[in-house]
Amino acid sequence: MHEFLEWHSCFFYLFALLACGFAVAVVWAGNIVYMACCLAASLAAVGGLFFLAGAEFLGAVQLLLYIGGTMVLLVFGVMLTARRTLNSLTVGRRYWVLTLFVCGTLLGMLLMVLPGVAAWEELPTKTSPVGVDKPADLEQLGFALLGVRMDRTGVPEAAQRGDFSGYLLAFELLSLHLVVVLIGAAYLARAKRHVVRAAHQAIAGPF
Amino acid sequence: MAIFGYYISAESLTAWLLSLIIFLPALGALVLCVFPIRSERGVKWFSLVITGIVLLLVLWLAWPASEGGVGRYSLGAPGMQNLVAIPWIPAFNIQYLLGVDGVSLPLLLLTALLSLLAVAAGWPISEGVRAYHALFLLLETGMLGVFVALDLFLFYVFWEVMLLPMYFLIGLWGGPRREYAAIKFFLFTLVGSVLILLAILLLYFNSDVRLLDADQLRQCMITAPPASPHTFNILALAELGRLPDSPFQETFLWGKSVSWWAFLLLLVGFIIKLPSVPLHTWLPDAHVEAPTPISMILAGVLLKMGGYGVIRLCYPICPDAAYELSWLVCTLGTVSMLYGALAAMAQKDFKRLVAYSSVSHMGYVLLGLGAWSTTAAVRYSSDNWSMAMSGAMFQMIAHGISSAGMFFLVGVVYDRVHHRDLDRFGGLFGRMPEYGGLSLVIFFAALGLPGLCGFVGEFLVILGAWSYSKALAVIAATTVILTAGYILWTIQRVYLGAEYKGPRPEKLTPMTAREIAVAAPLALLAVVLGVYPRLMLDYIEPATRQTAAQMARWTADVHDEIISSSGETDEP
Amino acid sequence: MDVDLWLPRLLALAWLTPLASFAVILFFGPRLGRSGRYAAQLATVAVGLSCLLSFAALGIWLLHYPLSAAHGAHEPAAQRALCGEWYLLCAFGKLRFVISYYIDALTLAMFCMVTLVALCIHVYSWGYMAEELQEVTDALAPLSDGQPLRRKGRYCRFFQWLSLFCFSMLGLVVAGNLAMVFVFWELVGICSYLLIGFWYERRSAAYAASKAFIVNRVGDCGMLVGLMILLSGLGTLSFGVYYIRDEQGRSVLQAGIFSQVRPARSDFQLQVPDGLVRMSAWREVLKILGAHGGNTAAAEKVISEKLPDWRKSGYGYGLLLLAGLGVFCGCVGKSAQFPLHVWLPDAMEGPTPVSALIHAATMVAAGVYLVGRFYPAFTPEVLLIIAVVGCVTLLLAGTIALTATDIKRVLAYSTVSQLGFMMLALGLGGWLAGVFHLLTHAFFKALLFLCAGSVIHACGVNEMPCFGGLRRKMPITAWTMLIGCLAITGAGIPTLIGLSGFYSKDLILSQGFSFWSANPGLGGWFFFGALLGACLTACYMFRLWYLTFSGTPRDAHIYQHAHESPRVMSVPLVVLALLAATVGWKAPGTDWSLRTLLEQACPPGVEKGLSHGWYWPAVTLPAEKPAHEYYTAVIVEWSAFLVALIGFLAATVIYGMRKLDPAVIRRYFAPLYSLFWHKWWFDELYGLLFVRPVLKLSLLAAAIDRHVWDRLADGSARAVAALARFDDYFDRRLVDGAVNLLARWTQASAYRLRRLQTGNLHSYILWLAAGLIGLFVLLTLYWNYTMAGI
Amino acid sequence: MNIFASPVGMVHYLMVGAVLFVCGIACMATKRNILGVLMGIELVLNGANLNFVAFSAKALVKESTMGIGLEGTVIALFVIALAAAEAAVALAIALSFYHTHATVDVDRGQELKG
Repeated sequence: MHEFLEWHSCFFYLFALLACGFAVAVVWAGNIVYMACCLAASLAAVGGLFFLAGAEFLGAVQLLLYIGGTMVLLVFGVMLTARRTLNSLTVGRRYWVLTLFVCGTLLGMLLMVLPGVAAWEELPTKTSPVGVDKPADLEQLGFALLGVRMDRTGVPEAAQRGDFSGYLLAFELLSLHLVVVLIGAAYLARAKRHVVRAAHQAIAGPF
Repeated sequence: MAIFGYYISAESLTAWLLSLIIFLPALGALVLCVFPIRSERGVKWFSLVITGIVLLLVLWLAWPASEGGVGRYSLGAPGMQNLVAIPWIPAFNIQYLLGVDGVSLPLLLLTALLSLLAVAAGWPISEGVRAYHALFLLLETGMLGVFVALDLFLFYVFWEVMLLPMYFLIGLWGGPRREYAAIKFFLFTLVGSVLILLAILLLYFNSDVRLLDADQLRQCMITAPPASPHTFNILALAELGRLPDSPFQETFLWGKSVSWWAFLLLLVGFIIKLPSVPLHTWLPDAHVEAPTPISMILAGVLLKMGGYGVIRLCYPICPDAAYELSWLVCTLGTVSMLYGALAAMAQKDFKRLVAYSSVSHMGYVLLGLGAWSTTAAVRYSSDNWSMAMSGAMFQMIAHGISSAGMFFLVGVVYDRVHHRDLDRFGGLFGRMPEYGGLSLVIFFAALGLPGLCGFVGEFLVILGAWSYSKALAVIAATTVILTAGYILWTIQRVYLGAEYKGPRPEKLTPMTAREIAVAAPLALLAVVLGVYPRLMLDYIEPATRQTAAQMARWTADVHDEIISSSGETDEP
Repeated sequence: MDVDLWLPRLLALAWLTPLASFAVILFFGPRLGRSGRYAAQLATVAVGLSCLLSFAALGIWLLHYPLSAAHGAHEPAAQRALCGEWYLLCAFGKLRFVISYYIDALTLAMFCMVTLVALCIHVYSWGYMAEELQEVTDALAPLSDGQPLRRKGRYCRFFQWLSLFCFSMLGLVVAGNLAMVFVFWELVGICSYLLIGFWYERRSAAYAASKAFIVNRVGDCGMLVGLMILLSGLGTLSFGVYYIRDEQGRSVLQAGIFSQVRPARSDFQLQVPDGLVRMSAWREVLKILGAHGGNTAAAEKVISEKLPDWRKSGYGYGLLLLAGLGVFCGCVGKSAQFPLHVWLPDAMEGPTPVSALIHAATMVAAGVYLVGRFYPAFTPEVLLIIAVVGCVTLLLAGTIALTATDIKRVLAYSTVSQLGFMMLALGLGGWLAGVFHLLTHAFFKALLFLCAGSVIHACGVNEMPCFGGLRRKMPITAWTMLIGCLAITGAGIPTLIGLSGFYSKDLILSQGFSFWSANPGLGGWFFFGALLGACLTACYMFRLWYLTFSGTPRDAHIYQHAHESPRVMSVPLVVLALLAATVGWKAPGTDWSLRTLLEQACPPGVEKGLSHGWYWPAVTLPAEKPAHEYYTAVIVEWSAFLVALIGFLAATVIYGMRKLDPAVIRRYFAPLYSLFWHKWWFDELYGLLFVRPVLKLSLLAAAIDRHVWDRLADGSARAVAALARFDDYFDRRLVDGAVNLLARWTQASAYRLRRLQTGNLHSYILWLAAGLIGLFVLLTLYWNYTMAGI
Repeated sequence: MNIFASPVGMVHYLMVGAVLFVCGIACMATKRNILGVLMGIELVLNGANLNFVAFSAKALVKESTMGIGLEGTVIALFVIALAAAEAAVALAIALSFYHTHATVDVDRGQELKG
């Protein structure tokens, strides 16, 4: 049965359908809570696609971070700012039309362009089944973050370029950035009632 | 680094000496600006000491050394001495080139002396003392530098350095119409220096040191192979100008050669400074409005720079143009003599009269420098011309002494009675005997009385001018009468007579010790130079003789073609 | 003893002693005794010392060159004159300016005369200037409030200037080259300026001083021209020839003027020097040079061959003539000859001893001295001009002296007239006559002035109408002055003996006579002019004497206060009277006399008469020898005696015996009288011709300066300012305008663009997407980055 | 033909990424709720990430060109991390916006309007 069913493709279409569908749903949904749920589903599907593309680690990170981190944050936000009136805020019809037109054009163009690139057209001779050489991937990723490029060791021109540098600096900067962000977020998120009142008056002023 | 490397070399003494002489006053000015000396007396004494040291240094330099000891001037040697050559801006072959010869050394002495006396004369100046003395010292640096700079660029720099302080000194410490006078002085002089700059560039871009052979280059202190063939080196330019196929002889504009234009530009620039008719009108105003010590410097030193420029630049560098235009130079000189004397006779203002007498006296300088008589008709004997040239140089020194003295004497009486109206003086002999005596000596020196310094210059110039142009010489001789006329008339109106007819007669107190200390040296010098002219001529004569001899040789070698081609066009 | 060595030293000492006393008095004058009274003694001692030295020098000279009656020396001039230089002032190649000496008998005679007269006058001045010792009240210098001026005395200053003058005069006499002559020429001029202006508080004195100096300068200007010609033509200004050491120490011959103008090889006949010939023939020279191209050596050879031809064809003679005229021009100014005689009478404003010393005896005679000294270099034309000038002068001055009333002015005009006599003599070829008269005149004219001085000292005024009958009050003065008058008149017994003037004047007249006989016709005018001058001289001199001393006092007040001068003044009078009487005499027993002494100095070539001139070859200047033959002497001396007698008698009749009333004569000759009285209107004429035009010219020059050159300068400045203003306008309107326009446009477009900034997030995002599309389109269509399919 | 039998290639992944991207943009453009906008951003990031992963996947590129290899993965990783940070910050901003304006309507925040 192998000759008439390609599992990779099957799962790909499945996940792609889920991702795109939920994404459209996110756009379509009026209520913020639905949106959050659809988004979560869509991201999860994308994670699946990662797995299919052979980036298991990323897929895992996707699931953990997005579904387990970012989404939670968003839901928190939703809950903190939850009000009836605010849940379904959307633009007027004009904007909808405009948006659909623009985004449609963009999408159409992208979809029209993508198949045309010769470099991407021909398929790889052998499509690796799920879970091929994943340890190498993970290992390489780790070393790369620590500053060594395992994958480059074999490449001659890289050898003569001496281009084995990895991402240690970026990694450190990123971690630092995260810390700063957390602090900043905590700072910004503090409640400031008096400012609110002031702001209310400031805004109420013109009306 | 190069400079340092130079100064630890053998001739360090000479190198230091000239530079020290030039820059000591500037240093003093800097000190005055930086360190606030509280008391005005302190400032005055400071600049007095500085100028005094400069005078001593110049005297030490000028003191004839037995065997031309290092840093000392060896008499009788015609060429440049104490040469200092340091590459300054090698890209344009600009050198820091200093040197003195018989032409510049006496003027150097004069400058140093008059600066000292002018500081003493400026004692009563009471407002802005620090600024005044700082500017004055800067001015002295400029003046000294002009006389020793042998690189046209350096020369021009000093020329301008000299110009600005003068402007401020007249414009800030001057009389009632000082702004007008200062602006006028500044504009005239600026026009002159612009012309000079044009000429300098013209010469620079037409010069080509590759035409000179090795030892000529060595004499011109061009040691390193230059980056470009152009040069600012005055000595090199003079050598180039005398070459049979001089690069300055090619046509430049309107069928006239480079040297013709350069000569004309330089000449106009310098006769503005000299000043010569018709470019003299800045002088009376500047003199009348300037404070006394500045008038002294202006008449005593600044006017000399015109003559110095002519003898140092115009004639050596552009001989053929000089030969062609010597009629112009001499005519200008004679006209200035006559015109200045006449104008002086008509003045009512004491200081204006002295100013016009300066115009008249500097006319002798121009005539003497221009009297190119080393022609074929006299077997190319340069005696007459070197006599006239030496006379002109001596006249510069003599006029520096007498005119500075006259301006100071005018200032003395002006400080007392605050007017300069010649018709409201009289009887000063009776009231101020010492003043009268000193005035007599100095005015007679200006009159050209034998035994006083004024005579020698005029006599030599007039005698030398004859063999160049008989008519001009005769006119010059008649000027002697006019000079006697206006000077004696002035003495008659100011000093003789029964009584003083002007305001504030009670203020006419005898001269103070300071005033005598300023005037007496000038009077003494007037006498000494009059009875012992060799004191200066021993310096001047070798240099002028060399210049005249070189020009004579040039006339013989280069100009003979002109003679043999068209025989008539020789004698002016 | 070595005369070449000692004479210069002695004379140098004699020359410099007065300078020393000048310096001492200048610096310590007022401190010499109370109000500087010892300055007088100092100056006198100095001049006395130099007098002794001069006579010592004369003695040495006479020992070395004993006098011979034989007239004219046949040895060349170089041996009868000591030349050499003391001190080098400056040198330019071959041109040397030196303090040098030219000593011959004339020099020595002048030295002795000057110092002797100066000595007498110094002594005289002790008394005359005595009032300068204390506070002086000068009535002639009134203040504005009418009060007479009161001032401190200037006793020592007077003697200081006198010493300076003696120094300058002696320097002028001993000078060995023209440049030095010029120098001391000017110096005596300034001394005369200072001494004329001694009472400078008096307006007239100050004016006269300036006038004297300026008029002298007019002459000196001409002299300067002469110097130029000689220096550039001959290359030297030295009179004589002598050896000098050049830079290498070799002794080379210093060329002299005389040896070039009258070379010994041409028997001292006048010939134009090569330098002058070459100078005036420069066109030929250039032709030759042009022909030889650059080869100057060959050209020089040709030129030196052609020089004699050029000389024959007259090249350079004009220059020599001009040079002579120039030098004579200086002499005209200095010794107040005809065109420039106007200054001398005014110079009488000075103290009388000054008038005696400077303006009678020595300085004004310097012009004559220079003519005598420079004699060999004068061409006959110049000498004739000199004669004419002298003749005109002596008549002119004589006529004016007839009418003058100021005693000193009369003497001044007589001086001018006598100087005219000397010039006339020199111009007619009578070298000896002129110089001889110069020396004798010095004594009696000094005497006359000193007598006049003592009269003025006694009476306090100069006007002769105020005098009269003073003979009784001041006999010594009167009689000494009478001697002076006789001397100047040339009184004596013809062919036998007379006072000093007798000898010299007769020499002059006989020279005139022999000139007449050499050039019959017009030549006579000089002789008769001289005779008329002699007549006038006698007339005005005795007029003066009568008006002053004889008759009855015309001003009783003055007469009462008049008194004989003190001993210190009268002794010099007596001494000078003796000299005036005897100086012309032979030394008893020998034939030594001043005249023979001077004959020794007679320039060679002159005694044989002068060669014919180039322009007026018809005129011959006779030698002096025929002038001294007996028959001429008889004729001339008797005629001179007669004319002098006529003049004397006229004066006696009119002023002595009062037989004729001067007023009547005056009315009779009214126009002539006013002409003489106004000095022929020379001052007015010169004022009109020269002074006023020059002042106008000077005003014109000043006006040109103020209204033309200044206007030009200011105008150009203003033009530049206007240009700047226009540029400013241009700047504002166009350049700034353009910039502002751009700015305004930018602002406007910015306002328009601002609308995009809606703050509406959605529109931003839509724009973003649209931009993305645009980017795609751009890439695809225009960047040729062909995406497949499109 | 049977799409399930033919292997999927790079283009398919890219297409999915494009769809996600456009959906994110549309979401941002149409939502007035600030959190909605944030979600749109998340979608856009995921679209981009998907592309990165696709490019770095060995299975999807031919051997000749190794694609962008490991970089894709790493950048995607960074993007995820940054997205988390961004989310945190944005949330904080949203909250403070809410505090000050008492709403989460982005159209009410128009202080920067020109």
